[in-house]
Amino acid sequence: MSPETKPSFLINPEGLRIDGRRTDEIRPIELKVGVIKQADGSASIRQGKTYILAAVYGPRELHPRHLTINDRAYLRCVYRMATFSVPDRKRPAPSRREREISMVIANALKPALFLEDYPRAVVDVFIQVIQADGGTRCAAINAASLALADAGIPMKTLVPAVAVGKAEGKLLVDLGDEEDKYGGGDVPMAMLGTTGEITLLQQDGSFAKEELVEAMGMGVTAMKYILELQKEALKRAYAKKVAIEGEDVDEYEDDLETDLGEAEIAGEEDE
Amino acid sequence: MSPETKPSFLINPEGLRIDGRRTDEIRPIELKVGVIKQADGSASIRQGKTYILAAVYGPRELHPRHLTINDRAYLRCVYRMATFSVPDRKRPAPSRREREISMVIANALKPALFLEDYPRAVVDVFIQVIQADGGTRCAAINAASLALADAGIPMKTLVPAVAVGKAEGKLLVDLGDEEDKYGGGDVPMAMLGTTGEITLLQQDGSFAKEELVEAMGMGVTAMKYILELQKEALKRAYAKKVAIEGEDVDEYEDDLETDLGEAEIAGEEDE
Amino acid sequence: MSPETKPSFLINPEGLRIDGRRTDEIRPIELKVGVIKQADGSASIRQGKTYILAAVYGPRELHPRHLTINDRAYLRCVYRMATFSVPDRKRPAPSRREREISMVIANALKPALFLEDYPRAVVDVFIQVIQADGGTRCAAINAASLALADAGIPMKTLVPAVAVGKAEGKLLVDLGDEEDKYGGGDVPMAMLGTTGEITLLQQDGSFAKEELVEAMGMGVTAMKYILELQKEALKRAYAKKVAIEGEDVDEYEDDLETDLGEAEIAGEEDE
Amino acid sequence: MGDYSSEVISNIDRDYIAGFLDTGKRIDGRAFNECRNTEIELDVVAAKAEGSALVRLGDTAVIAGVKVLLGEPYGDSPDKGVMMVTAELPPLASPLFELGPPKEPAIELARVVDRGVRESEMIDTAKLCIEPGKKVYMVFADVYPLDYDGNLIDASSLAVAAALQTAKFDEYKWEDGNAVPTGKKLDLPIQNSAVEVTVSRIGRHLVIDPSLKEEMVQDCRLTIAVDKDDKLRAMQKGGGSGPLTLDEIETSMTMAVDRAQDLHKLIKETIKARKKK
Amino acid sequence: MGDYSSEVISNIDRDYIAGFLDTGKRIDGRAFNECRNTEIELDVVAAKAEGSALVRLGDTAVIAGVKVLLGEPYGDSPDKGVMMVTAELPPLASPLFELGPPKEPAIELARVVDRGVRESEMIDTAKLCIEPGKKVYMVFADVYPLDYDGNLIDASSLAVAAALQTAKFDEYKWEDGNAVPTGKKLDLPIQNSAVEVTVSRIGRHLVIDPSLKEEMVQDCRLTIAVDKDDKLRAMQKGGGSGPLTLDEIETSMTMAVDRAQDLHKLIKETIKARKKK
Amino acid sequence: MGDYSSEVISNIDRDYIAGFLDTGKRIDGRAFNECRNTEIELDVVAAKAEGSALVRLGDTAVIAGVKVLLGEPYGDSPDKGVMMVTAELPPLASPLFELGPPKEPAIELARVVDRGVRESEMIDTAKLCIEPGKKVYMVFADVYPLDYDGNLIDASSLAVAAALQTAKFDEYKWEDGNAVPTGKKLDLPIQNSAVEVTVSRIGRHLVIDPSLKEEMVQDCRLTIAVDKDDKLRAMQKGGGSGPLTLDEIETSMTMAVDRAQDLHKLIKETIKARKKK
Repeated sequence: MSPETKPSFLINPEGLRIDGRRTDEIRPIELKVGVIKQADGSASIRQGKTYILAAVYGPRELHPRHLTINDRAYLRCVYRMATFSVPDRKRPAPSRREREISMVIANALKPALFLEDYPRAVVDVFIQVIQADGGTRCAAINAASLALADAGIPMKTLVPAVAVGKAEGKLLVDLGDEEDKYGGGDVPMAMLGTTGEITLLQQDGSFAKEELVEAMGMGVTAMKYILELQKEALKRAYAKKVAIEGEDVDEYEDDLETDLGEAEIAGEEDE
Repeated sequence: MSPETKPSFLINPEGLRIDGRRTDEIRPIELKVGVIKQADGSASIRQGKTYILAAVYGPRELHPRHLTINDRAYLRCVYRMATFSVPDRKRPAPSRREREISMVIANALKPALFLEDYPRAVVDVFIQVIQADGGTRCAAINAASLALADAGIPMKTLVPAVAVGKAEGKLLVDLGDEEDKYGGGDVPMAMLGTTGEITLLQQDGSFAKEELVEAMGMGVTAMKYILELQKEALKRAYAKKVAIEGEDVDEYEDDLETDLGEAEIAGEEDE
Repeated sequence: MSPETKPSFLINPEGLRIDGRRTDEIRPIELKVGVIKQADGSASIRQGKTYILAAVYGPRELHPRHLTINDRAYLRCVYRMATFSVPDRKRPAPSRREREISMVIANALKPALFLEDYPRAVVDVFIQVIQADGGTRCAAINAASLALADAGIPMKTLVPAVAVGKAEGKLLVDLGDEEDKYGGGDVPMAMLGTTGEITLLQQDGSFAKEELVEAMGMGVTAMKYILELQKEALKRAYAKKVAIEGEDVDEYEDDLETDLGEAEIAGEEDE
Repeated sequence: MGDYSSEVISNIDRDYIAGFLDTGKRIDGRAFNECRNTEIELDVVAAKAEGSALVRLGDTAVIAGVKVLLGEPYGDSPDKGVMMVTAELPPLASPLFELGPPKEPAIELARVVDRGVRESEMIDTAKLCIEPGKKVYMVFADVYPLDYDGNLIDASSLAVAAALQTAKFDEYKWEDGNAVPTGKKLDLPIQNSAVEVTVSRIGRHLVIDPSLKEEMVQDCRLTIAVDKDDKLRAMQKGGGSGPLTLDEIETSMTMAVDRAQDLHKLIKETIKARKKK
Repeated sequence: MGDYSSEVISNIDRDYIAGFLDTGKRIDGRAFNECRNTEIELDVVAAKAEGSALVRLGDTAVIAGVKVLLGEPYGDSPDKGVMMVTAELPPLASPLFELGPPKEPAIELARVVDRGVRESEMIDTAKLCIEPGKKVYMVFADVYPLDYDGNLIDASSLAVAAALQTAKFDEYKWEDGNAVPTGKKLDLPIQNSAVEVTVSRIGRHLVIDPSLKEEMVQDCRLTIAVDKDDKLRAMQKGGGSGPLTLDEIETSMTMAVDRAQDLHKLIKETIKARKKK
Repeated sequence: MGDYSSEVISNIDRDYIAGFLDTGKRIDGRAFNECRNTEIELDVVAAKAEGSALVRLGDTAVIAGVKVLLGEPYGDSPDKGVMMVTAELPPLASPLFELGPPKEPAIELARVVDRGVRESEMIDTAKLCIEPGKKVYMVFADVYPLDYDGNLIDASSLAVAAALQTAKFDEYKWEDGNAVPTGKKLDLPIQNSAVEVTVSRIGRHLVIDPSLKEEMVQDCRLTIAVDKDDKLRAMQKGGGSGPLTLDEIETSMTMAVDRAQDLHKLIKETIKARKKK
């Protein structure tokens, strides 16, 4: 609840950002898979000071029943912020912002899933923001994507996400909290890892059309990098599991490639 | 949100009211039928500055199911005021006042309908007050009655409604906003067009018994007049429809009479 | 809404309490059975200035259905305080405190009942605090227990309850309002009349272990006395009923003993 | 409140009760214009509520409690106190009442009783102001039915009137921007009294003070608030959608005015008896 | 809002509409970049709202009303007024809308329209301060769809822009710790204008201003808020989870900028015509 | 919290676990009075929360975050700050938790943990006053279970104690009718510490720190808050309706006091280790 103050600059004379990053540099990202024992799948992400957990439950029976969809599973995403995750205490009841973000996250993830494999079921993606320091909806997608994979939900691809934006006339990748608040625009994006198609796109601030197109291009580059981080995190988790079970790690890696490859093909047929 | 001021008089020395009306004169009423394309039936009313829309949906399947009535349709009336329809901004959630008015409107309309024709179904009457300037529950009934007819719901009769009241010792018909607020009593009424029986009756203020009986008499006279306006509005709407379809207008008029006639008979058997 | 003031002492130099009681003395208790005609069973209690009504409905069909338990009846307890029962006006919506107390009361009563006799049904215990002057959850249990018996719900035993506590270093039985507020601890308890086992136990304040054990012992003594009051109240009620119906009172008394005896045996098998 | 009929009462019951009325009798033996035994017990929540009353109307029992709080005035009446009636229909009082937030029948009960108090100007809210625009007394009269055998409105209206007219509350004065207690107790500024009387239409018969069974088969009810001077202060047609003729309305008014005189007398005597104690 | 498709539209409808588009036609005969007839009616709630506008977009009709209240500023911006857009989806306007508290589609509608107003800095909230930290103007623009035949966002955004830009409200000044009315009327401090334009993707086709039937079969929509200087002020991908290529996004932007110029002109002319009256 | 049993656990599981206990063993190999591995991680929300701690109790994980806000004191304690514990049971943490507003188990968790803090007078709320009657510090300790393998109360109580005892917040002072920040950071006025210890009764066996499987078959649990001086500060019998004998209660108390000493030590050492960093 400290009184906040606007920083005197967001880009310093050397062209570096308030936390020392280059304009096209993302924050350090730490991804962990399998962090919640009770969940069918789970992952955590620390992206700068943003800290988020995602848990997946399902496919399982859906309550209340009237939400059931006959020809596929219902993907229910719930994005919630802890009361203490923001400077002022957030009220415990879900805000309209949280409900909107839950919806756009569901839309961002859906095209990556074979929901038609589980008609009438629900796949629950629960996201808890523990500390919010900018880019939470994108970080949430990065983690949720891993949690879905960890839960063994059939996927066409992973879904990386990042927010691009602008401050003091410069286009920036992976906005931090101050850049979001005091900068000139925020463009959260997510894409299908395989095809690069955009599944989340929002914007605020002020951009000329060309400028926004350029920013989205920077976002795609960053998301490709994040996709690699996601794959590595999955491999680490699997390696650990497999090591415990005494099997060969490389085999899994092949399987993953194969699986995602198949997914792609299926995905194209499907779209 | 202008600070309101009480007018210095409600009846001027010539016996005319604040908007120039005689004590027994209703405000200009404009009724339109078929104003909402998506609805099964609809109507709008402008009564003075009061402006209200009514839409009817159904008979249709009722959710939630436990509200189902086995031997007739459930008439669900929902009266809601737009936040901007009143001097102060109304809170968006339904108020206790809105819920009570919804209930009395349903009671006012029910005796005019053959709800037993549609067991287990619902007939929805949705009323939106766009601008509230006195007499909204009566104006709403005037419009809802037309919307029900427009939706083709079998009716025994139309239901006209009006508020009578008192100011500075004089009995008044069709109270305006200031007359309601600063006057000495408000008596909203509705009646069955065919039998003149009263289906809505509320009162506030202070009346001797005889005075109230006299006021109600004035109300009945006004409602008879409003009934004619309702019939004309229906005819206009039908004429338009028929004209478009290239048929004869007069035929409908006959049909309407016949229908309402039959309804009356059925109604009497039924009561 | 009078501004409250802390009394200058809770135990006077003679060792008597603010209302003149000895430390181990309970307040005057008036128990009445059959006070709500519409209920299947009911009772009222006046314990000092605390005044509470309890009504029992059921066993009956349970709505909503998803709460149904397959192998026994659902015991639904609802403890509510009237808005005017406390110094400040209580908000009408159920508070978290009321919901917690409802839960602990259900737990306190359940072991006394043969809920397995009525699978899939509900037994409703509705408790209304009319005036709260300390010890309401215990008084509520005292009354609810009688209301259950009055409703003819099969019971293993009655459930007496009392709060013990501490003020100015002395252990006290049946705390009044000021003793609860300004004293040094409050320990509400309930027990099975037959076995003396504890079914409700909460505590606040500060107690050494030994002290708390001693206090609980005093509570058990008081509850044994309250149990007798409960039995008498039941007999009085039955006598009245029977007198009206022209039968012999003593017979019932035998029946009661027998019933409770059987219940005990069954209870032991069951626990 | 007459809104439960379809769930519970069959057409047979309806025909039975209506047929009885055709022969000039009510099922509990009362005359059409005869009310059930009516009792007021004052100060049933004496230790916590500023005023309280328990009313019994036959087997119907209702308790009303009055709380007087400090609060800010409404923006459009900065120099007036606030008076409000609320009601619940606690499931304790009837198998017909349900758990959960107040539904339409509870809202109607509260609003109709409130209207009787408000429109009769029973309380002079101008005298409930401590400091204009800053602090006023807020008077809450909260109604809890305890046993529901019909005609909650009349029982509640009577309980609220009795509780308000016997309430005592702490006086506050305005000092240095704060409301501080003076240590004195005040009566509410009572300037009128109104009671509500309900008449049911069953078939073409009008009966006063309907019992639960009568409510369940009624076509509608008309409730009329009558003040000390026989003035009508509020009306509410409810309890079903059956229509009323103007004649039926006029007859109901006459029945209500007669009954109200008895009730005003009962309040007066009950308060007088209490003072003697 | 494109979230109702599964309930209502079969695959046959989807194939039919998409097949039509493959041949270069829309089911109502429009070109892919052609909008429906667009009308603004001002001052439809002249007697009670500070500003109001009814927008018709084909058979879609939306009303927006502006209320200006006094309130306290937020703690983190003590010298700024408050601007907020809310929306309901009243069941009056469509068989697809349900009773009850606002659900996700209503929340998204409000938030997307709000974002267009907020991010374009249409209103200079710094000029809505009466006394820093104490009292500011609070501007509510509340949206009520009246007839829903698709593309509520664009209709609502236009109605809100028109209502805000024509609102008049009472001036208050700060005197002795109170806000007092000066008797003067003020315009809102308008410093920009933005309108939202929605493009639907159906199959691989992009169509502007989708009708209800098109929304029901769309893969997704992209809404873009464009200000007077052709700057993009807000975007929202929604209305389904179909992904978009970067090319499709760029094309949508171009369509939106073109359409926005027409809409800005329409607002301007509508306001000019009103002044003449 | 032991309230999920009927939904998930069959009688066979119950018999299996209880039978194991009869032979003196717990299913995870612990002794009856042996707790699971207990860890406290401090400052897990260092950038946003005034204090925070993550507690692991075996596979159970709970995070507690402390926020310190400014607010108005309650009317009945104008010179005291406010301290409140809240809890959710987020569906993220267990397949047994449901979406929606807090239900009884979440309410009980919050209230029982709150009672431990409050009744032990852990925080001296008299020192949380900035200006009597006007402005005080409001301390919220909010609990989020992250992984639920039983015994949330003990894990939550420990996390709250650790988070409160390490929180730092901005000092404010009262100047000209406003609270203004001094730029200084304060510790909370800690004057005691209490931790809660839960003992489950399964059959006639008492086991400490029940795992989820044990909770699911337990007859009831008894939670006891013990302060630094071995005083009992709060108790709660819950987690089922099985009754307890006085002997069982006394034994549980002894087990709790022993365990509490370890936990107090753990808190102390964790805080000491942090200071060194």
